[in-house]
Amino acid sequence: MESIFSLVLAKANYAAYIILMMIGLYAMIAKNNLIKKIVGMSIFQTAVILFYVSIGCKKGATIPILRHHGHPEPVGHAAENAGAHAMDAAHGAEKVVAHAVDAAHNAVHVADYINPLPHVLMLTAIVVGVATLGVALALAIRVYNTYGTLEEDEINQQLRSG
Amino acid sequence: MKILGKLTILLCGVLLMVFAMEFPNWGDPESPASTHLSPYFIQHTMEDTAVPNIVTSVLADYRGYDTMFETTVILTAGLACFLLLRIERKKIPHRYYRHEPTGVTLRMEGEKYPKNSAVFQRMDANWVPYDFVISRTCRLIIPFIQIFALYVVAHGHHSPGGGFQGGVIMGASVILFAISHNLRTSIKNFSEKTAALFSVTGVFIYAGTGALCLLFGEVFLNYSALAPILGGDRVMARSHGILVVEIGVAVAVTAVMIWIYYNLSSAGKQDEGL
Amino acid sequence: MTRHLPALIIVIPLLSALVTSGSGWFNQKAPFRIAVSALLLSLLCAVLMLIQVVTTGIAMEYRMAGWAGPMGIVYVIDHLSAIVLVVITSVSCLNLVAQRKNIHAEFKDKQGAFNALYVLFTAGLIGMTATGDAFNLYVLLEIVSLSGYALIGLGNTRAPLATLNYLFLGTIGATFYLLGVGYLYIATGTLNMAELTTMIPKLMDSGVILFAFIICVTGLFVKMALFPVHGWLPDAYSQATPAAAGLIAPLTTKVTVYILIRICMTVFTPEYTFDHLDISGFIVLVAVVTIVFGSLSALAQKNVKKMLTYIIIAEVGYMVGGFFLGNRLGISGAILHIINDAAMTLALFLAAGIFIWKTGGESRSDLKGLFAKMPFTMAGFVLAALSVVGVPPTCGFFSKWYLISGGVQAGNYLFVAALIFSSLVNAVLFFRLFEIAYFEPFGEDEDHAHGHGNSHGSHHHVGALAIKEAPLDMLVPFLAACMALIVLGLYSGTIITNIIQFAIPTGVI
Amino acid sequence: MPMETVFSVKPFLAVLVSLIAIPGIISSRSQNIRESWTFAAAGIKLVLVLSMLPLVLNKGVVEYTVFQVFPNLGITFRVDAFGMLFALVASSLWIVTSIYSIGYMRSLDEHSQTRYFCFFAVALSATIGVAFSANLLTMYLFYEMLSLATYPLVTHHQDKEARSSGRKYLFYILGGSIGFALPAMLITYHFTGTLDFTGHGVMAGHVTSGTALVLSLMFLFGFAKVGIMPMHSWLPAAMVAPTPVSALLHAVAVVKVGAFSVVRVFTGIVGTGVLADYNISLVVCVIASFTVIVASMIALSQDELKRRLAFSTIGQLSYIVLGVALLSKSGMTGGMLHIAMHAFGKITLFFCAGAIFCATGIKYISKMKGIGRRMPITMTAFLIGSLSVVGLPPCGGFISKWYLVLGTIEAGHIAFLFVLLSSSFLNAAYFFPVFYNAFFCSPEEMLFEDKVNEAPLWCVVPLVITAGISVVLFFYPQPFLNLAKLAVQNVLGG
Repeated sequence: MESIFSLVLAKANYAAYIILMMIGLYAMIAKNNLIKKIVGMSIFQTAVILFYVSIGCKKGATIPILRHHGHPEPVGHAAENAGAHAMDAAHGAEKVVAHAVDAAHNAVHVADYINPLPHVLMLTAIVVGVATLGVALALAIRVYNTYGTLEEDEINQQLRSG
Repeated sequence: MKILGKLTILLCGVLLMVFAMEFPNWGDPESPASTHLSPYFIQHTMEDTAVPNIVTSVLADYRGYDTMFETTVILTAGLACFLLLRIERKKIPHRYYRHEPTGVTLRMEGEKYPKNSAVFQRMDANWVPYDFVISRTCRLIIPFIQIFALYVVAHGHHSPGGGFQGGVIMGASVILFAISHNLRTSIKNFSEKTAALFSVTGVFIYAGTGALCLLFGEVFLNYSALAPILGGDRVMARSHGILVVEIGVAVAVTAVMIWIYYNLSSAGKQDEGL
Repeated sequence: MTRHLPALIIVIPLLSALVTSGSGWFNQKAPFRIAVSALLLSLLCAVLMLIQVVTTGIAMEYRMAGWAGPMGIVYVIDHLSAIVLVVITSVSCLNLVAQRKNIHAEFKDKQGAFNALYVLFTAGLIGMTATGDAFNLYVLLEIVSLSGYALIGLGNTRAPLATLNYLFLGTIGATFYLLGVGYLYIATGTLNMAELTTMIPKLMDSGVILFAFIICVTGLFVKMALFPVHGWLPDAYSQATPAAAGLIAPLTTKVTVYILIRICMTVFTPEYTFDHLDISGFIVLVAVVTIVFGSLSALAQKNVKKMLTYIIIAEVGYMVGGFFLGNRLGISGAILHIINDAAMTLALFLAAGIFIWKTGGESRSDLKGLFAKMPFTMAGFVLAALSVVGVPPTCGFFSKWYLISGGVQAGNYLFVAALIFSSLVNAVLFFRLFEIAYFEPFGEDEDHAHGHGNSHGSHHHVGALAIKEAPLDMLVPFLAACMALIVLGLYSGTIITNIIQFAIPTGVI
Repeated sequence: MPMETVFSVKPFLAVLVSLIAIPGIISSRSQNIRESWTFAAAGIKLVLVLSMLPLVLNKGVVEYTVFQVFPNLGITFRVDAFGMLFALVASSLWIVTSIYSIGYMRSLDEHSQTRYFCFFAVALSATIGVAFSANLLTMYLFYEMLSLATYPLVTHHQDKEARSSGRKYLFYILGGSIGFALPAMLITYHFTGTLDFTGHGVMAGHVTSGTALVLSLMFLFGFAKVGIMPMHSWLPAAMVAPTPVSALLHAVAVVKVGAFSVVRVFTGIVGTGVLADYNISLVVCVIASFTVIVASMIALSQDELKRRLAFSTIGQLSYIVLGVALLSKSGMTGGMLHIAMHAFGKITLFFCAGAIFCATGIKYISKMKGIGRRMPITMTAFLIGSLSVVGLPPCGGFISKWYLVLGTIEAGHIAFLFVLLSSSFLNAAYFFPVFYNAFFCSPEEMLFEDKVNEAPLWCVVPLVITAGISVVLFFYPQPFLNLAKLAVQNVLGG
């Protein structure tokens, strides 16, 4: 019993996103009011954002901003090497691990920083969510102008009788 | 419908949960996501781009191409709202203005209005009075919000922030102005055409920077090609390039936010509003 | 310069969309011109790339921002994407030219916004086709969706509601895809398609990969309107203005099918999709249901545009079913049908646009007497219809040929029967229209026409015989599209042997 | 036996020439210019076909591939004896029919004549295309093209009756070709990997007996233009067309394309070996015999002349199928020869029907009493045509029927001999009353006054020509007979 509990706790982030997502999906399917549906859609999208961001999480790590950047040496050092590095940017995937060992002297510990990639991706997803929301609201206004209501059953009634 | 919906939802939820059990634990440092690609970014951001904020460097450089389209998505939303909602304002044959000190009402033909608008007050049914305290307070705060927005944009290299965040704050400040006064005043200060042109310009700064790299013989968006213009070596050029595109993003986001607000709040009439 | 083609093909429309949108505030003629020239340049890039890929036989790779492989975003132009790019750019360009008058009439002083969204939509499709990054695909998918909502939502009074429903389902589809990509990312740690291909064989038995597959494919099914999640398509497409419908109807579903093929073959390998998973049979069954349902629903429609939209649904069934047959013939047929169906749908919707332009109505009875009135338009329409029915030498016949052969080879006679059935229904559908256009004299009421039914004299009056063709700038692109149907048909052997054959992994027999 | 194969563009040109004439027909300013385009195309077509005749008679073959649409399958033309036989019939009769069309259409002042001549040209292109096709795909292509091109011709009057007939026409023809022939073709391609017509068929060794039977029947019913029952009822319906259309298309082009296709597929794709080994031929013979007898009986009961002719055609087409399915040398020769002989006879009859309609406006046999006195030339031609169709000397029809009868004996199926003979009696029974009534009726029964005269010259000349050819073919059947014999040689060997 305890093991199941700890298992669920260890995956709590997934449970959270799934519950949130299902709430959104339910609102989109079952709600009658178009604005409520749009709200549901937002929740639905936000759930995925939560999911992604939780992937990036790493125990014992902090936000992905390097702490020692104020120090002149690493920057200068990096700047010297940078020309070469920027040029052969074509590191293969397998080289990445090698670099992790190789660049240990840079004093940047991978374990100290959380994974930045999901954050970047989610910035995009947030923007997409906002954009979709905007367009959805614009359409809802058009619907309201046409039918004078945002309740779906009333609109359907008008469509059937009209 | 509701029962069916609930059943579907329940089924989906259980299914998702079952498969989620195979996922690595929350915060597991050994998960593929944390071990495969992210170490590269964490370790190389300084030597590649000289930007300590890894999110910024990934956002605007490694995956800068994505971000360009992200900005385009915003612009698309702005265009979409405009296209869907905007209605041409009916030409109003004449308007009435009251001269505040004397109480005399004037009738003005066409779109002309008295220049000295502090003394003249337009009269029409749609006009919404706004509260003196709120409007003055907001006028007081707004400059600080805007300065903070600029800070967020400019300091995105070293702290959480960047074009999107700064742009949204900047946009919010204008929207706050529109709310605290009214839409008409806001449009008088920052017209729809300006908003539209700024949003295009913002994206153009981004895409244009990328295209400039093409002209310099490098691949699209490779800012290191811009070293001759931006100064510094190729790595610093990347850092500067990131700043340039972040500014573009900020301009675009600010303008689109305002543009969408104008259209949504007035249902496209761009006259009165909230 | 050739090196930069994969970037130019999308950067040119993107930049020009910005200029277009800006110029709309100053001039109402410039946006159209800029848009057309940008699309022409894009088409040129696509053709050049196709030539290069075919002659060298090597896929072109382009590293955006100079970052390779999994770190950055790469564009990959291989045989498959090159041909689809040509299709996208040419359809988009042709439709825009053909719809000039429509656009001017519909969007009087929103030329800038409309043309910009039009070009952005095309750019998004181009990007979706060319990208080698699973997440970048999502971003571009959203650009396509958002601009699509705007273009469709501008139709008649019912359009906003239909579009809102489309938006809800489209968002669910896209978000499912995003979630699937997230699952892939959790399991592999990468977003690059090429790297995913190498990693997935090691993770064949992983439940996460399985679920990622299911979610991705489900999301795409929603986006391409496969039965039973097709509901949004007929309403949305039939309410759109002709200019928008002529762009969106031929391309959206087809490019989504392309994405499906790309995801199944490049990301999840064919071994995984066809051999490891045991769902092909089920999906073909769903496709069969889609075909039958689409055809029967089309039969029930009185509105010409709505009828066409149901045909689109049936055609989606063709492609999905053909692909999931899992053999070389079926997949070739599906890919060939992407090309052919784009051309056919374009021709049909252009024809519908001309009818609406000339008669003002879009129901079946508005076609009365058009054979006498617009012989050239109707000739083109007949050609397009025959292509949909699958009569040689039009292109529809040849893709159907491969699809049916694939079905026979896979022993899936249900799919074969569905295709034959759909062809027959299409024949009925279109000949019903032809009968109206051929037998019922122009501009007479129903009962009045019947009264004159048997006398030859009624055909001699001036109104019925005077030819009043559509304006030339509508007619010429339309006829070009119709000619393309024949050319594509006659050269389908060349397309298969030189392009599509290389687009299918050698492992697929 | 090595055959000389010549690669030449001529077959393609022969197909194309009438298509090329279409822009000319459309853009012509006057009727005469328009008709001269038609004649020019028809003449060039005949010359092109004739120019290949000597080579074919010397057992040569002309080949030309236009498009390679599949790796081992293209749109390819191949002229051999059988194809030449059919092309010769079709292209020579086009000229005659064109003359007749002018007379008919102008005297009745039909509308949309330009459209009529256009689609006529397309139909002829398609017919020659079928005749010269080298594989099933090419044949299918032109077969469909013919179906569609004839639709506006059949429904030329654009009235209610034409509409329902046109619907029936397309339902059977397109339904058959898409529903049966197309899948059969694809399945054949799947099993054999080729669709080329060869001397001995391509199915042998690739399919089981059940599959072969099903495929053969799918082809037989799929090519519905051959009018095998129960796929026949489009043919009487299609008689609403103007008579020249009925004449050329429903005595020559359309129905014969059906018969030609079936014969071609049976010999070139299924193969005589397979037909014989799996007893498919017997099944086909029985179906064809049934059609022969039943169609003749129905013809007896028809009062409208064109409908009677239509049912007669249905019966006669099955002769061709029957003859080929007998698989004996004479039977096949007779079947193939019947394509030509029946064409000349039946077109004469249709021309006569049209001429009567032109001159008097009468369609029904019961109202034609005494018409022979007023229109002697027409009715004499009608007699000759009838004789040819019934199969009596001195007409060409006798020769083909003679070979058919020989074929049944050769094949050892005496039952089919009786089918042929009884059918001939029935043929006689439904044709001779027409003729008898026209000439031999008492003056008080005569329904025509003096003012009725022969149809216009443009109408009469063609029917005299075709009647004349029917007679000539009895005495000099060599060109067609040789071609048919050559074709049989290709199929059966030896």
